Amino acid sequence: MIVPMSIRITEDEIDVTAETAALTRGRTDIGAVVAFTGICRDDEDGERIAALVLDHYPGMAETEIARHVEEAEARWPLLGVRIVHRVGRIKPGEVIVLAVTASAHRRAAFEAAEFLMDYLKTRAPFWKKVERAAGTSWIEARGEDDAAAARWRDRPKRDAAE
Amino acid sequence: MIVPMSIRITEDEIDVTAETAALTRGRTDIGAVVAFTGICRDDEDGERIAALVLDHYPGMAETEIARHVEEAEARWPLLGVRIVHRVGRIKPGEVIVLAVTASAHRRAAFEAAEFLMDYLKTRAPFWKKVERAAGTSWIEARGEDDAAAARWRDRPKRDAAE
Amino acid sequence: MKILYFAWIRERVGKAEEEIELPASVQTVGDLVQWLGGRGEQYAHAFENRQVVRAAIDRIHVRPEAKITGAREIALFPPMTGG
Amino acid sequence: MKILYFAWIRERVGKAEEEIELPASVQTVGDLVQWLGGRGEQYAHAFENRQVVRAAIDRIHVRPEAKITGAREIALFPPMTGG
Repeated sequence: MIVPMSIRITEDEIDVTAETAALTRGRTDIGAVVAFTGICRDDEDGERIAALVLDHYPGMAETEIARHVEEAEARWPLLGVRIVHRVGRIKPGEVIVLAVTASAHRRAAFEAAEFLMDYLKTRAPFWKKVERAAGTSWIEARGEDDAAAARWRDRPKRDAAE
Repeated sequence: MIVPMSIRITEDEIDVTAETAALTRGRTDIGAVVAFTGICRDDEDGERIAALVLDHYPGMAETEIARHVEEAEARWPLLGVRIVHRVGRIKPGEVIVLAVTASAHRRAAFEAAEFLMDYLKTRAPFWKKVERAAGTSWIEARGEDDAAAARWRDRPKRDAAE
Repeated sequence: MKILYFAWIRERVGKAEEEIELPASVQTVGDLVQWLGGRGEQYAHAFENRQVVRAAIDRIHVRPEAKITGAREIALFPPMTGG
Repeated sequence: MKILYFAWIRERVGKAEEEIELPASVQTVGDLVQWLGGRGEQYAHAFENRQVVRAAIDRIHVRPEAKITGAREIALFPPMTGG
């Protein structure tokens, strides 16, 4: 089955509603939708920030995300996936990333969304820089994100209840 | 900390956008939002359906959901929870339930949303009846939903990475 | 005692709620379900499979062995299928 | 060979990409990173901690021991922090 998949990288603000609606419009086979929204917080390690600036590797970012979406589709019975990642300067309260998964039942939608986010955090070529009053600095990768991504590696495929 | 919590049971169509926006509006401490949407499918066990009719126990439904939201807030560092459950006649494509969780980081938001849905499925006093061309019938509880809810029971509290 | 019924138990009993004077011998939820089952054809049908009947006393889930003393309302219903 | 830099590696090197003629001795990604580190102060600073440098050949993640023969573009960058 061809699963509708949309991957987009944009400098514009992300319209969560429109993106989510696009996945379910006119469909009556979808029973569960999980929408994860990653939002720019106003602090990083307890320090106030003015903005995040996201760098990315154009071309590789899209294909790397697509590879993981295909992997998710092989693991879970999905009916749709939509990922939008913002780049450029992002202010606190604005959406950085949106990952929406749709399936007939909830478990597949939940697991696929979490899987995609774990991989986006550690394998997709994006880098975050923090703007503070005192200057700018690059965010360091977190070991716990690697651990979160690693836990999917040893799991058999199609283990989610359909 | 007081976590904004909203629980609502309604006969009207659920506005996912407005509900989700209400949770994050004006906030810059939220880094992750997970919105689960349960949607009425047009088939049940391979048979075409015309609608679902949801019965519930007014009064108990709200308090039972509130109890589980409090449990979720004790387990994960949440910054907001919003649950809307529809009752009455629901047509294919329409939203049955919306559960939105917000936290500083993604793991807590994902786990809390999944926890709440597993409990809503098995402990909240709602009952689904299916309308088909051939007549109506009540949906039977699924053993896998009980299993899904049971897996949270043995987990220590506050085990999610913050 | 106020007794509420939901879903197909309500449909089989033929009413959503009723006020019933219970005999002293009915002490637990299990006793109540058994006693109701003896109240006529519709009740017998509603409670024919006691294993699947769930109960709440004053809006809190309870097991069949729960005492009903002091209860304001008792609800009887099939396994829940919300969400 | 086209070499791309991202994030703080780009800032330290002082450019986003460059075309470089590599000596025959540079056979793997690890060789490349070591060789680049010897190209002057800015490169030395960018590649001072080789453990944290990640690489992609033609937009696919590779390990330091990956051969660079036949590559069209090689990207060097710190661990990713997207999402």
